[in-house]
Amino acid sequence: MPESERVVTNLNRALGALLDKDQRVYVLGEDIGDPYGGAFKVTRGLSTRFPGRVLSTPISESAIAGVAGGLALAGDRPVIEVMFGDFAGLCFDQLYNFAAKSVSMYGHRVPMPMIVRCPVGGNRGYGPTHSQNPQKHFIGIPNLSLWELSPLHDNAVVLDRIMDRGEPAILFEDKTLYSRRMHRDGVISGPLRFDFPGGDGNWARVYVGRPDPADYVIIAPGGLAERAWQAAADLLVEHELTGQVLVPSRLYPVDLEPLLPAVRDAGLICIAEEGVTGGTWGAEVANQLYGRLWADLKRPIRLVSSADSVIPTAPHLEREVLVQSETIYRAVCEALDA
Amino acid sequence: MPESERVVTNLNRALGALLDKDQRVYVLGEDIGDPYGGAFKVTRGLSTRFPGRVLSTPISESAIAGVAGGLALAGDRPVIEVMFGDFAGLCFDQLYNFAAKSVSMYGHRVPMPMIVRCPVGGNRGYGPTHSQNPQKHFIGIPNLSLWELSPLHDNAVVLDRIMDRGEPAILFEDKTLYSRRMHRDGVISGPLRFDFPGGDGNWARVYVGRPDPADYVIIAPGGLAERAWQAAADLLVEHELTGQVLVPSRLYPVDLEPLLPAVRDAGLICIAEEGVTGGTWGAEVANQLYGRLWADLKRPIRLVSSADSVIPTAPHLEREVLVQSETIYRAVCEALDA
Amino acid sequence: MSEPVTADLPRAVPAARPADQPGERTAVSGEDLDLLLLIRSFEQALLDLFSEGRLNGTTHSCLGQEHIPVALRPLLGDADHIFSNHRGHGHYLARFGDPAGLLAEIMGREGAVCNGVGGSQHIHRGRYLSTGVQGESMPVGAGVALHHKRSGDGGLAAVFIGDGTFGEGAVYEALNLAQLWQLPLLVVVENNGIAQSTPASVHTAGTIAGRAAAFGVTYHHVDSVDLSEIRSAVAPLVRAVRETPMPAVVEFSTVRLGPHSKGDDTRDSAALAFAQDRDWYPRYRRLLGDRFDHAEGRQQARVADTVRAVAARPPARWDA
Amino acid sequence: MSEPVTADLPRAVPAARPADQPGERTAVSGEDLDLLLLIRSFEQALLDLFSEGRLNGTTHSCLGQEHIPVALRPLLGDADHIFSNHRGHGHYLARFGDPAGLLAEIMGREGAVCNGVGGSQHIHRGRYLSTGVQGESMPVGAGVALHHKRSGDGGLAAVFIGDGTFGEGAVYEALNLAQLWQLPLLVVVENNGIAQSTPASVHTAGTIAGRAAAFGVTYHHVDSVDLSEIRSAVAPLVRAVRETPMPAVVEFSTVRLGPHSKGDDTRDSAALAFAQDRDWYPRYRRLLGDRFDHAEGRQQARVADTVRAVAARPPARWDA
Ligand SMILES: Cc1ncc(C[n+]2csc(CCOP(=O)(O)OP(=O)(O)O)c2C)c(N)n1
Ligand SMILES: Cc1ncc(C[n+]2csc(CCOP(=O)(O)OP(=O)(O)O)c2C)c(N)n1
Ligand SMILES: [Mg+2]
Ligand SMILES: [Mg+2]
Repeated sequence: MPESERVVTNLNRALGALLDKDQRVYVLGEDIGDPYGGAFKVTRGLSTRFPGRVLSTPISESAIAGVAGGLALAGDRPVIEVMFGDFAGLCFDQLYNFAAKSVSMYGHRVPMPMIVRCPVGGNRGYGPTHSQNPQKHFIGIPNLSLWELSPLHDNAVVLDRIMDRGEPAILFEDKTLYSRRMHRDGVISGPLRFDFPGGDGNWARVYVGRPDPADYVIIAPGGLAERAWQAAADLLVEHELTGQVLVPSRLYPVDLEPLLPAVRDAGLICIAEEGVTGGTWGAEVANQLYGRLWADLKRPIRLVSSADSVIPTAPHLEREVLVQSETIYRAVCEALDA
Repeated sequence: MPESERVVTNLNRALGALLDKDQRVYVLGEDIGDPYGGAFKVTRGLSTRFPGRVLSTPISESAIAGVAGGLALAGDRPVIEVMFGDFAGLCFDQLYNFAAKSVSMYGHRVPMPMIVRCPVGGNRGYGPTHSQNPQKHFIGIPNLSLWELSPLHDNAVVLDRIMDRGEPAILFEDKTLYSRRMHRDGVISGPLRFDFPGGDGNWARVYVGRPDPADYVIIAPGGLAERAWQAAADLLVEHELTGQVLVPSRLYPVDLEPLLPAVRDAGLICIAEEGVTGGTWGAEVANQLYGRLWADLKRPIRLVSSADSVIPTAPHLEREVLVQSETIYRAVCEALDA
Repeated sequence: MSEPVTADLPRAVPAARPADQPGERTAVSGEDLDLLLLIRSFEQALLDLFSEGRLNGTTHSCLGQEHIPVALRPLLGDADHIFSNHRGHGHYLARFGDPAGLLAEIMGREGAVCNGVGGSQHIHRGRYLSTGVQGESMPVGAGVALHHKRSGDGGLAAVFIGDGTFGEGAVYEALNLAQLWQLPLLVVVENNGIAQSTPASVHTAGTIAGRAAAFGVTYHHVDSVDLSEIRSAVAPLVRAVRETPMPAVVEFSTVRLGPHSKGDDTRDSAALAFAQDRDWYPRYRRLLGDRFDHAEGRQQARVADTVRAVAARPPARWDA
Repeated sequence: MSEPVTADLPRAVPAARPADQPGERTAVSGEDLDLLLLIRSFEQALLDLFSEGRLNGTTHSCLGQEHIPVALRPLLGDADHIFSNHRGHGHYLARFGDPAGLLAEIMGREGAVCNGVGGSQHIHRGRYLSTGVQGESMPVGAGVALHHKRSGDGGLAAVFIGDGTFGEGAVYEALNLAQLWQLPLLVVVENNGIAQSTPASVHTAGTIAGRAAAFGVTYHHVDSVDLSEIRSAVAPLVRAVRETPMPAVVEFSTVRLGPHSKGDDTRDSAALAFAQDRDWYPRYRRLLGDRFDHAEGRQQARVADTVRAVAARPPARWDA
């Protein structure tokens, strides 16, 4: 089997396909034009192939988001890149009070298809203002959906799905994923397998050997998925605990339905994310699960997140703060008294 | 007993006292100077009493927050007003990446005492961009604490407490509270009483007659407190259910300890807030409670929040979207099968 | 709308600010006069409704600024997008001439243009949009202008903003982009010298003209309240915005006659007298005499009818 | 630091841009020369460390811009606050002359000025602060300047920003406030004509001078790399900023010799040649001859020693 493409290539190809098939699509952002092709090279080649629709902008996150809102309002389908998701706060107002709100605040539906791409996450030594996971700050804004890049979900499908909602969306992209390989045909490596239990392909399920029955399930967004399945592999080897890792493409609104059969019988539900503690995505998911599964839950849902801390630059300090594979491993062990 | 002062007066007096006793205190914001005294008159008289330290600014939320950060860095203690908390997104970056982060991202503690006052909330017909509760979007930022105005907590104490942390803080102020009266001496009205169980005065407890035992407890921030205790009064009259309403001054970090005795034995914990649904403060509090009280909980914690919706302008539509006293009442009835 | 009536006006007695005299150079059409007075009557009726306790929430009247959207009306076509702000009733009425739809929106009644959800400051209809957060519309307008430029449809995005809104960083980000990308963005600055309670001298260093120059954006200043004069001065610019395409800033010196929203005017009597002195209304009235009074009577009656009719309607319904 | 050595230099051969020739008018002190070459050597050593895989994360070298903080150094005192940015090593070294503390920070070793938490672009020491989000420091600097103004201590806030950072709205909000409130804010613009990969012509409409003029802010342009010439031109302005007080913008035309961060330079050879042609280094070298080479040798040795010493240290410790 030839090696599968890198995540960055898959995303680049998906953006190209979107631009290619739909003249209404724009891609805007700082330094995204050729030959530079963006800080993380996600847009490489696109400005050459689609001149006039792939535009490098000044350093103006608020205006970039506003321009996207204007394009969407006028019937176009913009994608913007916020170079580091840490800077999404600079366009918080445009997303919160304009783009999302316009969908419904005028008493009739105003379609606002647009995607805000945010490279996020740490483990690259970029320091406190270039390593964060701001996902949680955007939860619960009516008409704003949140998505996360994953090595299991084909981006061509994901981008189409987002655009077709006709509402603004943020796609969070863990920077460490770009250089990883996409996984195909249900195989990750060794005995690690995955499938898509829900039918609509939103939730990927990773397991060792066969999926059920599971001593525990780990719910983890794309950026943390690999760390989660490493933990799962270690839990099997060291403690003979079998588990599943459930990886959503869409973070919010949370789509629990396809998950319920898998999680209902698990001895433990653990929700892991790289964002720092407090008001996390996991807290939202957990609450919904408590409501739905109260009678079946064996123990409290275990949340795993990074420390309540800034993210230091020095790698040895950064590692301590951020969720690693071992953090998840330890959390599961602790909760299951293993 | 003479009528107690209005909440707006109490807050105004507290700001005046802060300015008076500490030369390092500034108050900055749009239209806060006399004779206008701010959109909600909270700062009335202060620019006259403290010229040079109470300053009306241009319409520049980001710069106002940045200036506050600079003052704090230089040893001052600024208070800023964001005219409508809905606009806090415009200074999200300054709070998230500068003010809060500076406390710890330089490897040594940098004191950054500053307060961001945000009038919030609906029920005034101001429409979708002037009625929101953005509290939840600021949860889980290291070194940023969140507080809420309440008719039970004296603001002179609250402001001192915040400033003395030496870290940035946001004080959310439900606009409907300004014209309400402060409650004193443990009395609200009729048989409604309150006390401060925790010792440090952070949590107020409202009850009818005597506090225990409680069929349910409602945890609700200041803006919703009155609606919560109205619900409690109705629940007693209509269903003979006794309950407590627990009102925190500080929303985040959540301080559960003083709460635990009261909530452990309750038949139901209900957490109510006016913010729209999804990623709420209640979800954060509930998760912590699930972890602490797993063995004692009789049923899932009930979250009450406003609908997943923009907040309409017309009063009859706005009422439908926002949490009202009856919303809380119905939620408790439903959860207790009353 | 009432029938357009056009008549020549006698030239005014030369005055200290001759450019400010309406009708000097040209006639005032009946349509224009009706529209001016419709807006004025509408805003006055709103303030009355508020003081009678019949409106809730908030509203911002454009009293004193009515001539700006009326003057621009024939220069903006259906293909153009208009971005209004909190002080937007005049902008809406000049575009749609629909006092009932707007009043129903403000009163939350059936027939509301946005089903009562948006209210006074959040209106969307076709290519017209207003919102309540200052400065937000500037980059949004730039985005719409980018759409027009690429489609080559000759349309533009017109964004109305006040002087105080130049406090917002978004305004500058958008000016920079619009000039860099040569977007058909027409920024209409309604400089009434005040923002809520804050005089321009306290909120703006330098000038609006300087702001435009900083980005190399073409700028024009309008001091006149004479519709024809304004139109002939501004028309070539609007054409250039469309055809080049390119952005432009047109600044109107104007006045806010009423409170910022309701009952919150803290200006002293000198400031109010200054504003009243620059109002278009007495000048038009003086020059047009009976024709003015008749037109005003018609519009006041129209608005009164609208208020009665709308107030009798059931509440707006919204299926979220 | 090595001992200051001052010597008169021969006047340079008149050139196309005579103002660009260092040392023409005055001498270059040994202290200045050492500092210039310390910064250059430090940055080169960092790029070497990166290419050897001995540094992780990211860094932005100030190669080509070293003379700016060196020129400003005697004009800024201990009471002044300095706000640096991502490209801040020169600013730090000019203020503190502490390559070991900075390198330890970048390498995450013991003795790191911020315990390894901040890294290259987040440094705080006394009244010096840098952070990695463009534009943020402008309003923060205005706040600090407000503190200085009220305290009457004669201090100022100096904020270093690049040309590309004029894309951020916060810059304009701060300029407006600083001028309105007459704050002692010195904005030092290091205009190297590029932002990451984007040339100034693609990111900035109009000019920096125009930006200052828009707000009525005093502006001065510096094209020279001659330290004395820069100092005599800028000193009166800095004095005015302190004493009036008032804000000012000083724009340095400069060049970025190296990549934006590491290995990410996509400029063509003409653009690189243009940058090299404007570098202070060959000119100083030509004029100062042996003295230059000796000084450079000393600084390179000093940096090499620092690298060796710091690399041998244990990891930085942080008690969060
Ligand atoms: C971002 C933001 N900040 C503050 C406000 C509150 N506000 C509404 S109108 C206004 C004054 C606007 O002044 P100007 O732009 O001059 O317009 P004018 O009211 O004079 O027409 C303010 C501060 C707002 N709506 N949006
Ligand atoms: C708000 C924000 N947006 C984007 C970036 C990423 N970034 C870092 S440096 C830089 C270019 C800055 O250009 P300029 O201001 O000219 O400074 P220079 O790098 O040329 O010194 C960019 C886009 C950032 N750090 N902050
Ligand atoms: Mg104004
Ligand atoms: Mg630059």
